[in-house]
Amino acid sequence: MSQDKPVTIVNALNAALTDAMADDDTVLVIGEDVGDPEGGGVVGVTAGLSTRFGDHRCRSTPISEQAIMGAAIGASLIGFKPVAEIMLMNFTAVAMDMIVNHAAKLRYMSGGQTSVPIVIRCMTGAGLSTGGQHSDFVEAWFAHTAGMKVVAPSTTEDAYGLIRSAIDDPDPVLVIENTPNYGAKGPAPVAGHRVPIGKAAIRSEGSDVTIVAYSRTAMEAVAALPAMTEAGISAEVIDLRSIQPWDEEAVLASVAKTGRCLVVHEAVTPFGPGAEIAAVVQERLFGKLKAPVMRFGAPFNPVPFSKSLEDAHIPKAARIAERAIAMVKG
Amino acid sequence: MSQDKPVTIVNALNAALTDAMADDDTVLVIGEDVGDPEGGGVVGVTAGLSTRFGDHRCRSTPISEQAIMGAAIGASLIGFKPVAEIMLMNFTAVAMDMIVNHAAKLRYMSGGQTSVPIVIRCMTGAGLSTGGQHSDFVEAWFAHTAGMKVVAPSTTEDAYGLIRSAIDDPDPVLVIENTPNYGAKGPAPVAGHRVPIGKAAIRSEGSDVTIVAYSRTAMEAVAALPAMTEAGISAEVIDLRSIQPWDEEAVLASVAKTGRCLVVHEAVTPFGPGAEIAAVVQERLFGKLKAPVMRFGAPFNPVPFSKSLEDAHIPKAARIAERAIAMVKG
Amino acid sequence: MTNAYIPDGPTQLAMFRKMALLKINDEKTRRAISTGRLVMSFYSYRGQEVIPSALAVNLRDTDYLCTIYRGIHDMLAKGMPLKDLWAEVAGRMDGTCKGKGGPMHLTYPAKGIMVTTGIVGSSMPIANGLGWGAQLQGRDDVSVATFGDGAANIGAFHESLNLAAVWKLPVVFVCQNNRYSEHTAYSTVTPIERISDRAAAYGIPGIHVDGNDPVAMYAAAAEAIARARAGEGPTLIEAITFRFNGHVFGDPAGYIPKEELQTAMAADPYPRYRAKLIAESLATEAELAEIEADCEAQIEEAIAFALNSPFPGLEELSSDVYGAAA
Amino acid sequence: MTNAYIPDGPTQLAMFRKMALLKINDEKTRRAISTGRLVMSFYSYRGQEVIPSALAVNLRDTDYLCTIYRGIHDMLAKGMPLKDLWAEVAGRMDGTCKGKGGPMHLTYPAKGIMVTTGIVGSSMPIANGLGWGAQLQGRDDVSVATFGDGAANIGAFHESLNLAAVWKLPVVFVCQNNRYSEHTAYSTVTPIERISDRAAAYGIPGIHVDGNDPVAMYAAAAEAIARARAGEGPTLIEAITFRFNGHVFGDPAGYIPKEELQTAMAADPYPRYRAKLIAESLATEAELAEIEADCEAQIEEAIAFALNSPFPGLEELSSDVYGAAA
Ligand SMILES: Cc1ncc(C[n+]2csc(CCOP(=O)(O)OP(=O)(O)O)c2C)c(N)n1
Ligand SMILES: Cc1ncc(C[n+]2csc(CCOP(=O)(O)OP(=O)(O)O)c2C)c(N)n1
Ligand SMILES: [Mg+2]
Ligand SMILES: [Mg+2]
Repeated sequence: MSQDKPVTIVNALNAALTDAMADDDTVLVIGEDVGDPEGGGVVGVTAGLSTRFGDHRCRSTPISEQAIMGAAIGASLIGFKPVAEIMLMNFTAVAMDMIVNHAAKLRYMSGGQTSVPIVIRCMTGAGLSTGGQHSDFVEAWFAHTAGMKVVAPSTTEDAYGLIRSAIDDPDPVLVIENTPNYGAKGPAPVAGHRVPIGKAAIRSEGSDVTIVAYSRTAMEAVAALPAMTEAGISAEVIDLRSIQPWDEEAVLASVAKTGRCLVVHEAVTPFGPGAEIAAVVQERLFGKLKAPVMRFGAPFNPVPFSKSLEDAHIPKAARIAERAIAMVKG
Repeated sequence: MSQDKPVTIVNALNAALTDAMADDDTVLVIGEDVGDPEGGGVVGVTAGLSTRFGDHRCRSTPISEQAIMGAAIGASLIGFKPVAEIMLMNFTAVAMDMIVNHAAKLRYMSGGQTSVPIVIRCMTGAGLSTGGQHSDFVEAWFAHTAGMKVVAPSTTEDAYGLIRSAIDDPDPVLVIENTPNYGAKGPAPVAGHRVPIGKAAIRSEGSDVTIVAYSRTAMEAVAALPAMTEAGISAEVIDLRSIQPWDEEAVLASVAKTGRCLVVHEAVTPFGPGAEIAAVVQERLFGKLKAPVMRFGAPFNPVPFSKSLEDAHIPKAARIAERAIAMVKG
Repeated sequence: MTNAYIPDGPTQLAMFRKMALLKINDEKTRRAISTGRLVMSFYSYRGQEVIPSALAVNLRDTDYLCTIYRGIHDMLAKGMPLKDLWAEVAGRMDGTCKGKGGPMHLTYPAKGIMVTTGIVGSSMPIANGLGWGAQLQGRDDVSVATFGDGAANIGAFHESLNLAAVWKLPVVFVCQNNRYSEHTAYSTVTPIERISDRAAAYGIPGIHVDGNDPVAMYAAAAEAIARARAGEGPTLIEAITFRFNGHVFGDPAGYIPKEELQTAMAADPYPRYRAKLIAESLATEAELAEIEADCEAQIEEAIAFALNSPFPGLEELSSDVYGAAA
Repeated sequence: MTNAYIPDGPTQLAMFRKMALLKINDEKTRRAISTGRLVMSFYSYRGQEVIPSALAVNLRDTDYLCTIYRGIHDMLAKGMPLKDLWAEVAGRMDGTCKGKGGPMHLTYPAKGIMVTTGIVGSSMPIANGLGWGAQLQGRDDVSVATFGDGAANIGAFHESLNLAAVWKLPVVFVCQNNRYSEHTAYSTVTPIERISDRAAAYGIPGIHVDGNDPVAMYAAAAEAIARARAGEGPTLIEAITFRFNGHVFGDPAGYIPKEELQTAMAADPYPRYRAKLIAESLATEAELAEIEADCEAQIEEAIAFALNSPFPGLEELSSDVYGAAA
C-alpha cells in the first residue's frame, strides 16, 4: 500500500490480510462470501485474496457458522493460522459453542498440548439502521471467557496492526470491526506494522478526566474534545484497542493523574465491559478518585431501527462531552 | 408436599413445576429426558410430570437445543408458558441465538406486540469433577442481554418460589440451578409460594462487611460466618437470588451501613457479574466506603477436572472468610 | 406432486392480485430508497412473487408465518396492511412495530405474521413452536416457515425439520431457492441438486416445484398445507425461483453471470402469468391493469401516510424491553 | 457395502487384541469407581468395543480422531497409552492433560487424538478442520469424528456433513448408534430408521453396518477410510451397537426394557468374536486368554501408576489458559 495517501479501514484490513498471507503460508481465510468469485467479501475486506493466494487458502463457505469455526479450530490444531469471518457480531451466537467451549478451552483442557491460534473477524455497530439483530456489541461475553482475547481497532493503523498481531497470537482472538467506521480514512499502515494486544493508545492528553473508550466510541470521544475544551475541561482520551486483556497500567496511570474516569462503549451498560474497568479502577485507586468511575454505555434495550431512536442509543460525542463536563464541574 | 420434613432442592423444583402445571394448563415442560419414560429428567427434577399431565404437556425432545428453544419461543408467542430445560448451562451456547437474538428481543422488535414468557432451566457448577464443559457459570452473558432475566436460587424455598415467579413472569427468565447443591435440604416450600424476581434475601445481619453472593457461593458465605465471628468481624450476607435485575436497593442499604462490600460468585472474575455490582456500589456510595468494593470470583481459567484444582477454583467458605477478614482488619 | 390441487379462476386471479401488489411494492421501495425518500436495508424479492402469493391463498389469518429479512413479499401476501408496513420501514410511530423493528423485524399478529428474523435459519425453530401451540390447542391451523437456499445449510434447519417430523407438527417449511445466498451461488455451498431431497432425512414429504409457476406452486402449497391441517405432519417445499436484484439494495450483483440473469429475467413470472390469465380468458387486459393501478394507488397512499407519521419519541427507546410483571 | 475389504488373520487378531483391552479396561474402570479408588464421570462403552477396534486397525498415528465423553474405547483403540489415560482420569500430573481435562477431554496428539468433547455434536465440525488441514498439506491422512445416535439430531451434524461434502474433506463420520441418547430411545427422537440414510442429504455415501460384527465393521471402516485417503471425500457410517450399562456410571438404566437389554447382552460381541476366532482356528483359547491376561496386567500397572502420580499443584490452576506470545 502506498504510504502517501490516506486509506480506509477496509483498505487497511485488506492490506493486513494480504500481507499476512504473503508472509506466512499457513494463514488461511474462510467465511461467507470471502472469495473473489463472491465479490471478495460483502464489503470487500477480503477482496483479492483468493485470486492471489488461491481458492484453497481463501475460501467461501456455506452459511454454517458452527462448521466455519470448527474448520478453523481443527486446522489451527495442526499448524494453520485460520482467519474466520463471522460476518456480523450477532451471528457469533450461532457459533457460540465452538468459540467459548472449544476454541477458548482446548489449550487448557489438553493441559497445554494443543492450541487454537485462530482469528475471528466480525463487524458490528449501530448507525446504519440495521436493527436489533445486526448491530450489537457483545464483546463482554468473550472478554468473560478464559482463553479468549478481544480487540477492537478504531483507526487504519490499528486495524492493520491488530489483525497482524491477532494472526501472530497463539490463542483465539476476536477482532471487532465497526461497520459505520469502515469508510473512515487514515494514514496507510506501514507493511508489517504490529499493534501489541493489550496496549492502549492515548488519543489526547489531559488532566481533568480520563475517558476510556474503544471502537466507534473512541472516535466519538475524540470528536467530543472541542466541546470539552470549550467548557474548560481537559480530557485524556484512551482508546483501549484491546478489551481482553485491557491495558490496566495505562488506564490506572491516567486516572491516577486526572482523578476521574468515564468509560464509554456502545455495548449496553449493565454487566458491560465498563463494569470491569470501573471495578478495577475503584479498587486500585481507592481514596485517590475525585469522583466515582462513571459508565456511559448504550441503554438497556435492543438496538432500535428508527433513526431517531438509533441515534439516541449510541453514545455520541455531544453526550460524551456533557457527561465528562458534568463529572468535572460536578 | 408435606410441610413438616425437610426436602431437597430437587424436590422443591419438582413441586414448583408440578404445582404450576396443575394451576395453569398453559404451562408446558420440554427438554432432553424430561418425560417419565426417560426417567423424568436426568436428576429427577421433572419426575412425574408427563404421567400426571400427559405427554403433550411434558415432552422429551431430541438433542436439539435450538429446536427446543424455538419450540418454547413459538408456543409462548401464542399464549403458552413453556419451561424449557437446557440440561447444563454450558449448552446454552448451542442455543445462544435463539435465546439472545430472539427470546430476549421479540417483544422489543415487535414494538410490544408479542412477548416471550418462557423459562429456561439449566444446571451448573463446579464440584462434581465434570470438567471444563459442564461446570461454567455464564450468567453474565444473559444479564448483559436486554430482555432477559436471570435468577439463581440457593435454598429449597427460593427454588420453589423463583420457579413459580419465573413462570408467572411475562418475559424470558433463565433459572440457574446448582448441581452440587441439588441434594441440599431445607424446609418444604408452602404451595403457591412466590419469591419476587429482583429481591435479595439477607441471610445474616452484620455490621462490618457486606458479602453479596448467590447460588452456591451464598451458601459458602453463610458457611464462612463462624470463622468470621471467631475473627471478631460481623458480616452481613446477602443472597442476591436474582442477578438480572438485582436488588440494588438491598445491597446499597447494607453497604451504606457496613462500609465494605465483597462480591462472591463462581463465575470467573474478569468481566463477571461482580464487576457490575462493584461499579454500581462505588458510584452510588462514593466517599462513603471504608474500603474498595472487592470481588472474589473463580480465577480466569476454564474449570479444571482434577479435584485438587477444582477445589481451588471454587470460592469456598474458608477463603471467603479470609478475604472478608482481610478487608475489615486491613 | 399430486394433481389434486388446481386453483380455480377466482383463486388464480387472487394470486395475481397478490403478485401485482408485491411486484409493484418492490419497485416502489427501490425507487423510494434511490430517490432518498427512505433509508433502510432492503432485500428485494422481485422475481419471487409467486411463492408467497400461492401460499397465501391457501392460508387463513389464524395460520402463522415466520419469515426473514427478505420477507416483505411473504408478509404482504399474508395480509400485512400497507400503511403499517410502510410506516414501519420508514421508522415511524404508526409502523406495525412503532419503528423499533424495521424492515427485518416486521410483526403483525392479527394476520398471523409472528416473527421476521434477520438471522439465517431462525424462522424454522420458532415456526415449530407456533405449530406445536396450534396442535396443543387442537386447532387445525398451520405454521409456515420461509427461508432461502442458503439457510438450508445451517444447523437450525436440521434441528427444526427433525423435531417437526418427530412431533408431527403442522408446519410447512418453504425454501425459496433463488440460487444465491448473498453473493454465493447455490452449487458452491450445497452438494446436492435438490434441497427437497433432504426431506427424506426426516421421513417427511419433500416437494420440488417451480416456484415461478403459480399453478404448480399453488398445488404444492395446497398439498402441504392440507397435510399439516389434517395432522399428518410437516412438509418441505423447495420452490425454485430467482432474485432479480442484488442481495441488498445497492449490491450490483456482479457475481451473477450476465447470461444467467438475462435468462431468468426473460422468464419473469409476472408478465408470464399476466399473459396467461388473459390468454385463458380468466381476466381482460383492462381488468389486470385496473388491479395494478389500484395496487399502485394503495402503495402511494401508504407511502404518503408513512412519511407523515411521526418518528417515535425517546420514551420508546427503552420501553417494550420487559412487560409489566403480573 | 462392498466386499472388497476383508480382514486377514493377523488383522482379525489385532482387532481382538484391541477389543480385549477396551472391554477389560471398561470393567476395571467401573470396578475402580465402585470400590472408591477413583472419582470420575464414566460413560461406559461396554458393548461398543468392535467399532473403534475395526476403525483403528485401518488408521495410522497421523490420522486424526475427534471423539466424545463416551470415547475412552475410541482413544485406547487409537493408541492412547494406558498410563497416560489412567493418570488423567485420576486427575494426576502424569495424566495426558496433567489432570486438567479429565475423562471427557483426553487429548493425545502423538497418536492423533486431538479433541475429546463433552458437547454433543461438537466432534464433527472440528474433525472437518483437521481433515481440511491434512488436505491442504497434501497428505493422505484422514480425520475421524465419532459421535452417538442422539448427536445426529443436532445442528452441528448437519453443518459438518454439508461442509465436508462441499469441500470433499477426508473425513469419516462414525455414528455409534447404541439406540439410546442418555435415557431416550432412538425412535422417540429420530423419525427415520437409519441415520446412514441422511448421507443422501449431502450427496455422500452412507454405510449402515452391524457395528458389533468385527468383519463387517472392518469392511465399512476400510472402505470409508480408503475413500477419504483417495481424495474422494467424506462418508457417513452408522454402526449399530448397544450400550450395556447406563448412560453414566450410577445410572441404573431403568428406561431400557429388560428384554431389549437381555437380548443385546446375549449377543455380546466380545465372547461371540472370541469364539469365532477359535472356531476358525485363527487363535487358540490359550492365546486369547494370554492376550486378556496381558491386557489385565497392563491395566493394573497403569492404575497403580496413576494412583501413585501426584495431583497437579496449584500453579497448574491458571496456567495453560494462554500461550506465550510469539
Ligand atoms: C446466521 C447468519 N449468518 C449469516 C448471515 C448473513 N446473511 C444474511 S442473508 C445471507 C444469505 C442468505 O441466503 P438465502 O438463505 O439463500 O436467502 P436469500 O437471501 O437468498 O433469500 C447471509 C449469509 C445472517 N444473517 N445470519
Ligand atoms: C449440546 C448438548 N446437549 C446435551 C448434552 C447432554 N448429554 C450428554 S450425553 C447425551 C446423550 C448423547 O447421546 P448419543 O449421541 O446417542 O451418544 P451416547 O451417549 O449414546 O454415546 C446428552 C443429551 C450435551 N452433552 N451436549
Ligand atoms: Mg437464496
Ligand atoms: Mg446413543
